[in-house]
Amino acid sequence: MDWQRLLVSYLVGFVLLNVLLGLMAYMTWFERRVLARLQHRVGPNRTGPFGLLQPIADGIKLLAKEDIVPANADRLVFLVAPLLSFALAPLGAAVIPFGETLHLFGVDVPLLVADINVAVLYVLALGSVGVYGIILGGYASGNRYSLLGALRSTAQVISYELVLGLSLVGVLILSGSLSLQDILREQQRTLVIGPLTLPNWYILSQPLAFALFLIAAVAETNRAPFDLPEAETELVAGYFTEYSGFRFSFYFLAEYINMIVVSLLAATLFLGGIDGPIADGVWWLALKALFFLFFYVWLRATLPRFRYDQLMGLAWKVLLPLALLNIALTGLVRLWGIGAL
Amino acid sequence: MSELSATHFLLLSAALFIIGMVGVLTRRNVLVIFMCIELMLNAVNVSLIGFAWELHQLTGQVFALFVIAIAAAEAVVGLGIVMALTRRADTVDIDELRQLRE
Amino acid sequence: MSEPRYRAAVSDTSPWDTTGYWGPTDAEQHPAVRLVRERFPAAFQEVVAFRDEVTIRVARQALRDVVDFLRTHPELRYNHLTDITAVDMLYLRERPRFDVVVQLYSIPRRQRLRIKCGVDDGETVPSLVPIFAGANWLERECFDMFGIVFEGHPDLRRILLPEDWDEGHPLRKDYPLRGYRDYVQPGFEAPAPRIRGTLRRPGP
Amino acid sequence: MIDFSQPTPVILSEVRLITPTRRELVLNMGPQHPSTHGVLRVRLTLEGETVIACDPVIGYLHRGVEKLGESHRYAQFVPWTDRTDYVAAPSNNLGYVLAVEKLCGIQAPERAQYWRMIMAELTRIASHLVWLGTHALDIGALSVSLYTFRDRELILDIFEKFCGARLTTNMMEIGGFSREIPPDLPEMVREFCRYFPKAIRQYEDLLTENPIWLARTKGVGVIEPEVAINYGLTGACLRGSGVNYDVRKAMPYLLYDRVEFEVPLGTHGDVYDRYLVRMEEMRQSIRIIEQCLEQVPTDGPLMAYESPYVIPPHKNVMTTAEDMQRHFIWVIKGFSPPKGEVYHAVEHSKGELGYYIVSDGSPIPYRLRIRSPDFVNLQSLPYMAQGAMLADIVALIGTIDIVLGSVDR
Amino acid sequence: MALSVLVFWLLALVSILGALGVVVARNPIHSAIGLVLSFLNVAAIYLVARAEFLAVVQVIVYAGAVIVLVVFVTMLVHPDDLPEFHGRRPLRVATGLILGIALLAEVTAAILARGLRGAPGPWTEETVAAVGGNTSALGQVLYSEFMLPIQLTAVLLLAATIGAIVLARPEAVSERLAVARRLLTISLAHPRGLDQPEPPLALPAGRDERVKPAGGGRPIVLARSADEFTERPAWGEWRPR
Repeated sequence: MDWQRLLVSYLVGFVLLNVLLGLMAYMTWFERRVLARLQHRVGPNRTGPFGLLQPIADGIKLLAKEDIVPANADRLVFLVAPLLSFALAPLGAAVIPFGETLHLFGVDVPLLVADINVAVLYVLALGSVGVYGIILGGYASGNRYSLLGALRSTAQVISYELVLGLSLVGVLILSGSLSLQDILREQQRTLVIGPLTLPNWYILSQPLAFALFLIAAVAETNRAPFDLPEAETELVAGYFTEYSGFRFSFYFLAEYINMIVVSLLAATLFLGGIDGPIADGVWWLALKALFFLFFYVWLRATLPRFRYDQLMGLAWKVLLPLALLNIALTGLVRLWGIGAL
Repeated sequence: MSELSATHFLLLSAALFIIGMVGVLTRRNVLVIFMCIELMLNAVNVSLIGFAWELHQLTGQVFALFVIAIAAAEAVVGLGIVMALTRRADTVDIDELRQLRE
Repeated sequence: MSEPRYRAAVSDTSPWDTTGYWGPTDAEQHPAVRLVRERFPAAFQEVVAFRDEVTIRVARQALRDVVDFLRTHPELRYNHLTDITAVDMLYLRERPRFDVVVQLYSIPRRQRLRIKCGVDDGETVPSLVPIFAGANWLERECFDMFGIVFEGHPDLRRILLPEDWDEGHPLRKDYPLRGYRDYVQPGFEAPAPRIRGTLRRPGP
Repeated sequence: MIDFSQPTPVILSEVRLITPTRRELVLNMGPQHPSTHGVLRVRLTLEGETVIACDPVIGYLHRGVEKLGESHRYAQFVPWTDRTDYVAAPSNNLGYVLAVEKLCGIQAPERAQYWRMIMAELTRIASHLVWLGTHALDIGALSVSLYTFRDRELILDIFEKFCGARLTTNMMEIGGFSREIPPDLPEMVREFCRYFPKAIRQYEDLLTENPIWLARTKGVGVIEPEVAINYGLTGACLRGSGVNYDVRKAMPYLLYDRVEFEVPLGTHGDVYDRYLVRMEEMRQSIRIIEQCLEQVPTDGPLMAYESPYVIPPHKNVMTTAEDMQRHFIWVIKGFSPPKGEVYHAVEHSKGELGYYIVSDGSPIPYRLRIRSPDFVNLQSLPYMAQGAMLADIVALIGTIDIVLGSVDR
Repeated sequence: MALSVLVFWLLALVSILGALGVVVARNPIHSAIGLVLSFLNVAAIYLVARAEFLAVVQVIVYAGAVIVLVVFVTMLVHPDDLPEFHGRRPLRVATGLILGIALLAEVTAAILARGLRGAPGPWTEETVAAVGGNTSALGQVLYSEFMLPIQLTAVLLLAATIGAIVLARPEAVSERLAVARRLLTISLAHPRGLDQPEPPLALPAGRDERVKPAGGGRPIVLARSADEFTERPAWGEWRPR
């Protein structure tokens, strides 16, 4: 029976989760070092060589901090909300193919936790349910300002999720299937146009969708120019103001896991995940994801912050029409393609 | 009852529907009533999917899709009315809002 | 030997007297003085010229009209209110006790002028807020520091000191430098009760 | 033609709206708030996202500097001046010292005046760098503040070499400078003038053409020229609206008439224009410093020793009895300037900083009033904030460039 | 195939508990959480019935948007603003419960004694897999037999969005602001106090001041002498000669 396959995918999932948590910890270190270098300073270098033990130090510090629950907070919801957003974040990585199926000890191990054929929609669904972490966190902290902060952040996440979804439709039209495995296989074909042979990565055939996806992804994870919750905490009270100690770090780390998952997704969808010029493999995926992560930090170092109405205006008035336009164009090209063949 | 068949789905759908109906009848807060209506619509979906599964037909799923679309539209307009009501109505008492009937 | 000792007479004619930034130093030829004396003969009291500065002293009630006149007259156009302060003349003269000093500047003509008016302790001064929006906080500070009430001010309350400051006005000469008592915020009189923290203190 | 006949109003800070609807949200920002530049509290009444009324509450850093002025000798008060606007201390010293010199009718020798101008212009650049750093940080650009504070260090090193202190410099004395100028200081300042234009280009690359920066600053906090004049604004807030009033040009003190420089004026009076005006002011200051360095005589007296109000030269105090006695009286009793009142203004980096001194002939000033520029400029915040977005309040506070030390005095 | 039945009953049980939570919870937010729980389990049940597309759409549309909307409204609206549909009448609550239980008994009896079975249709598991999964199968069916219903739903959704926008449009903030500003300004001569702000002074571009294009499409005017621009500020649209 398929108990064995179930066990294998559980093991792969377990390994993936631990790798992801490790990556998340060292993503904080990576960001602080790169941000420092961009700002003409050194960044953490006291704890261990090049400050490599900094994430562990932060973790312990946050563990030791007192975990305050405000008086008129809705206790149960207050405690559960950060867990919700923290738990949902790594699930997105379950659908990303990390490599061809290996044959270990006579068992073929697919380097992919779950090959469901609605993978892209699954990622979108996770995004839309992840909103509850924010909105319940804001509601449960009891004070009116963090509630308003939560509503504004949720409105931002929902409108950019729409743009994210629509920008992916272009890719889906070309690849014909929702499963990331097929999309990857589609991108591994080589395209011969005149003299140069190009890998059929979707960034080449879908540049607009790639740009839209990137912007929406940055906004979805509340990062860089769209980091309204962080500005909210300065101005009024963001949704996680009342949180402290390790509960606060759930939100904080969920943001980093979201960043990693979205970078992996972008690498797989647009840059042909494990497909590389010489030898295909998970290192290509890591390299591309690293580029996206650097892009996140680079944005944070340079760009100032959007205002709330500009941010929403950008989503509904600029990105959404562009996404619809992209879908129409890709549809036409696809039809013309089939029609012509 | 060992084999999974449409009756399972129907039983679940019935249970959800009844709970939704009771909620609509007994609760006072208009938003909870709203949620109960969503619950009843969802119960309908479950039965549609049950039949679609048993009879290997896709029409059930298509209708479920339409039900979801309509439920979303209805939620949007319903909540719009609630927002408009709360702002314009100076008093909260429902009786005054009955002028529509007279 | 030591450097030659510098021994110069105290020169009252210093380079400061001829800058011309306040208009002609001779009080009679100064356009503002001449026009104000014609326009407000009753209110006009005296003119003082020191270094290159010209100060006109007017009656208390006419302050707002004089400043409005100086602002709107095409030949004068003192349109920039630089400062409103007050001086407690307790030790320098008997009556009236305070001097409200209005500092004006004409941006087109690049010239300054100072208007003063004497105010006694209980009297009110016509506020300049309807003429200059910039006078709002300046007058609130004068009220806060000296207790001079500006009649017609839209929102006269303390600006620098806390609202519930009940010990009079600090910049008055009879207010002691250290104040009457240390200001303790209401509600924090008693020291905070010691709460046993949840963290167990290390044993003795 | 500017319409001066019409008075301009005040925006009342207390809110009395017609319909006390529940949806207004009264919000307290500060006093301990990362982007209110010290202890400023702003009481905002919000309608959703739009600000209906804004009432800045100040006084948290009020130390009664003017009351202290009335119980210290003239020379003892100088350290107090650099603690009012702790970001641009030498300019404060300069303002006070010039006012006292005007009262006593003395003038510093030419070499001292040139060095005072150089120090004043360096302070202007340092203060603008602090402004740029915090202003950009409030709007979200994290890195700019790191670069501006790195360049400000160079200026602080110059101050340290000149007077031993980086922030509370206390360098100006009545009559000039009592200590000799360090020999390698001119070279250090020249080196800074060569380096700084390249640094300004770095900030401009980051901000001036940045579309998000434009979106956050263009059309925000617009002040029409008549309103700016009527609020009594000075400095970049006034010049941002296009009105040409710079104390260095309008009433040249020290030797500003021998130096050739231009006054930048904005054309739309919004946050972006004030940003451009201040960036241009930094460049003009570099020009002034370079011209001063060329024109400054390399030797000559630094102190107006001939005047009785000034501390006698140290060598003479040690050698001649008469100067020692004069030094003793100067230190213990203090010099007593003539009776009278004096107002002298200086173009501080925040605006027109004026000192109004009433003297009754005694060695202690009878009344010492500091006209601080940001106290008056801050009054325009409610005017600008009305109708603005909540996130803009931070930009508006940044564009007025306030330091609470000089607002609260 | 006992596994799928076991899984089905587990999910069904949790979704019924969630539904009960919706009805019983005092705080509307808690009932919203119960609703989300119930919907997620129903989505899982769709997966058991191999309707993946439906499951994901249910999660995105229902759990992700509709309930978030409901939670939005519950938070934005003051509880005592909400119109209540019927007062505290225990009689009504009792009748609702009894009616519910009676109906439940009837319906379960009808379901169990279900006689007629429809004719099995063409879409067995194999044909669905051949076409390429549930989504593409649905796609083909949708866009072949159900073209008209799709257009209808599209029009309906459009109408719903327009309706929502019109309903939820807040009272124009600008009107409230103009009223507030007019009331608060003491003397009415203030240009912003009046309704129509005066147009900026158009400046002759003929002056020869050095106009330095400073960036962002905006020039900085450099006044050389102290007397320029004191009479007329460098204001308004300024095009260098």
